[in-house]
Amino acid sequence: MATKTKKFLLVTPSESDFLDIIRDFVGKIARSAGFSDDYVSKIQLSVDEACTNVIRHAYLGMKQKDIEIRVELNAKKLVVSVVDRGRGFKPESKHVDDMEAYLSEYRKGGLGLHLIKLLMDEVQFSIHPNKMNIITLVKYLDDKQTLGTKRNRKSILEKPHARKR
Amino acid sequence: MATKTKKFLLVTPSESDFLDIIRDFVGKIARSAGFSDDYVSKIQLSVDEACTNVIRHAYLGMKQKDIEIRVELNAKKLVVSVVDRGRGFKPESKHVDDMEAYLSEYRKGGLGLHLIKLLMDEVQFSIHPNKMNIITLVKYLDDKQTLGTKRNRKSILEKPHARKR
Amino acid sequence: MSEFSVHRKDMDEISVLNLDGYLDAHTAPSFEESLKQLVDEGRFKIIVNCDKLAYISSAGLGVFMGYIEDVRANNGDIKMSNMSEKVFKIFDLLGFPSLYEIVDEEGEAVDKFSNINS
Amino acid sequence: MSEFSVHRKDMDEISVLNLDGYLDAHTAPSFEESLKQLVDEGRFKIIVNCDKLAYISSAGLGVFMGYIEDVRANNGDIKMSNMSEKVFKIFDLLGFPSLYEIVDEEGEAVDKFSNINS
Ligand SMILES: Nc1ncnc2c1ncn2[C@@H]1O[C@H](COP(=O)(O)OP(=O)(O)O)[C@@H](O)[C@H]1O
Ligand SMILES: Nc1ncnc2c1ncn2[C@@H]1O[C@H](COP(=O)(O)OP(=O)(O)O)[C@@H](O)[C@H]1O
Repeated sequence: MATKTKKFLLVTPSESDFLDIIRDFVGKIARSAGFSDDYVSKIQLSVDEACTNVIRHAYLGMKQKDIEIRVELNAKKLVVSVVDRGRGFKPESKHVDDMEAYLSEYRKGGLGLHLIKLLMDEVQFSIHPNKMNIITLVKYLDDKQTLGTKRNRKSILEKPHARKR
Repeated sequence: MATKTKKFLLVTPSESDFLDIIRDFVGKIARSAGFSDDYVSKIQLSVDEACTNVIRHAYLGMKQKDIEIRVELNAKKLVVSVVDRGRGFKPESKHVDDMEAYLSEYRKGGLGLHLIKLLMDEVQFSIHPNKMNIITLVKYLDDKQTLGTKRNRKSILEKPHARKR
Repeated sequence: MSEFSVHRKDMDEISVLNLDGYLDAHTAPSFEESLKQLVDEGRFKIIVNCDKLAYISSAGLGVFMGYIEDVRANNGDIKMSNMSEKVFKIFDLLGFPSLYEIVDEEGEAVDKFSNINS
Repeated sequence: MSEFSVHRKDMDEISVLNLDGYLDAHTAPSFEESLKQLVDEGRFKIIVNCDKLAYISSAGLGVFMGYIEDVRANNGDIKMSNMSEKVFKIFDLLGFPSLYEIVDEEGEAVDKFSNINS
């Protein structure tokens, strides 16, 4: 793969029907960049989460709107921007600080942005309500992420797997 | 699927590396529209041929250019437009009239547009060299194409399969 | 469209939901429907067998979160089994193993429900 | 990127190329290289086994066209075998069965080459 930046664009209607097209698109590019299966999965899930947010929140469920996924790939990193032209939001107010507290509240949603932040190397927001809202996800192509080493099944939160009852 | 038209757009660099991304994209949309596997394959191959032409001919092999694939889907038909901004061509001069004569010349290329015309219901060209060249491929969603009936292995050219030597 | 299906199997008091395919925002409602059905029927001892679950996003995780409180309040539980490494990683990343029982094999989950009964 | 590979097997005078995956404009050069290698070695009795060939576009068909004349001029042939229904349809649509011998099983193609020899 040349060192020049390669650019891709995918636009679909803002409907959950097409999340698999989006995951495949991003997955194929990430794989062609040399990311290990493990990292391809992380990138796919992050992009799915960002697009699910556009479908659910940006246009309040209206289906005649678009999701735009821009991908830029070079020798160093993969950058995916998910763009909507909906109502926008305040990303800093959506932070999940304490996962333990979160789980104890049995909340049903609010995990998408948290997941994205855990899975990607960098996450940026550019919010201009009803003009253009962009979430930019960055993953670096370092050795670790392209080697495809198998991690242990050890919790990164270092807790026992089975809950005592 | 609603009767309103759904629009999709995919842009990739004009390199053959990404033909599989293009085939998957178009294939997934065609499948979601209800086309049988047989027709999904026909649509994928036609779009591959049109994009291969852009890669090989439109920009004379230059890689820093784009291929644009626009898809429109409604209850009646699937319309795929492959767009380039390259040197253009005269579609009418590229017609293969006589397949038998063609084969007897052992020519290596020149089958792409012929295949597209055989596989799709309608093919239109809009050529504006170095501005915008569009080949538009149409497939109708009638019963035949969505039922997925198995055809016979009979040659549509009605010739014996094995060549006498 | 994401491919996904749920197959239900009842064994005495226990119900097993076998998830197959991709659990995302598009398919989560179908899983939710299956869980709701069990709760409506008063069947609270639930095993979700993830053997064929290829993918899960937070929309799928949300379905588990939406029913666990209710199920436990009725002396039941949602236990998960047969998770692939890939799917487990996501549950694990979010700390779900501290809230849910995730076992290797469906049989173990059955045993755990039975031990509570005895 | 399209997945494609060619595996070669030599049996006396005959060489078999097993195609696996997607033969398109991206992967056609790899198939062309394999055919060229055979021709360079003077091996003109060629069977292309398409058992694992999932897809072919005109870029792949062009490779066959590019070598058939040369191969036949050297008393050889390119025969194809084990084609899926899907791939055969494309060859058929373009009338290739009138120019190339396409048989169901590799063994038949071997026999046909042997009959010529005897
Ligand atoms: N593209 C978007 N447009 C509008 N609001 C958004 C967008 N993305 C996220 N949000 C807001 O951020 C909140 C948190 O998102 P997330 O962490 O993915 O959880 P969930 O979608 O389950 O609520 C959402 O509930 C929504 O209010
Ligand atoms: N997008 C395009 N831009 C420029 N020329 C094109 C384009 N598409 C087709 N052509 C011209 O039409 C010819 C026939 O195309 P085709 O039937 O696909 O066969 P092949 O690509 O094998 O030559 C090409 O050789 C080329 O000259």
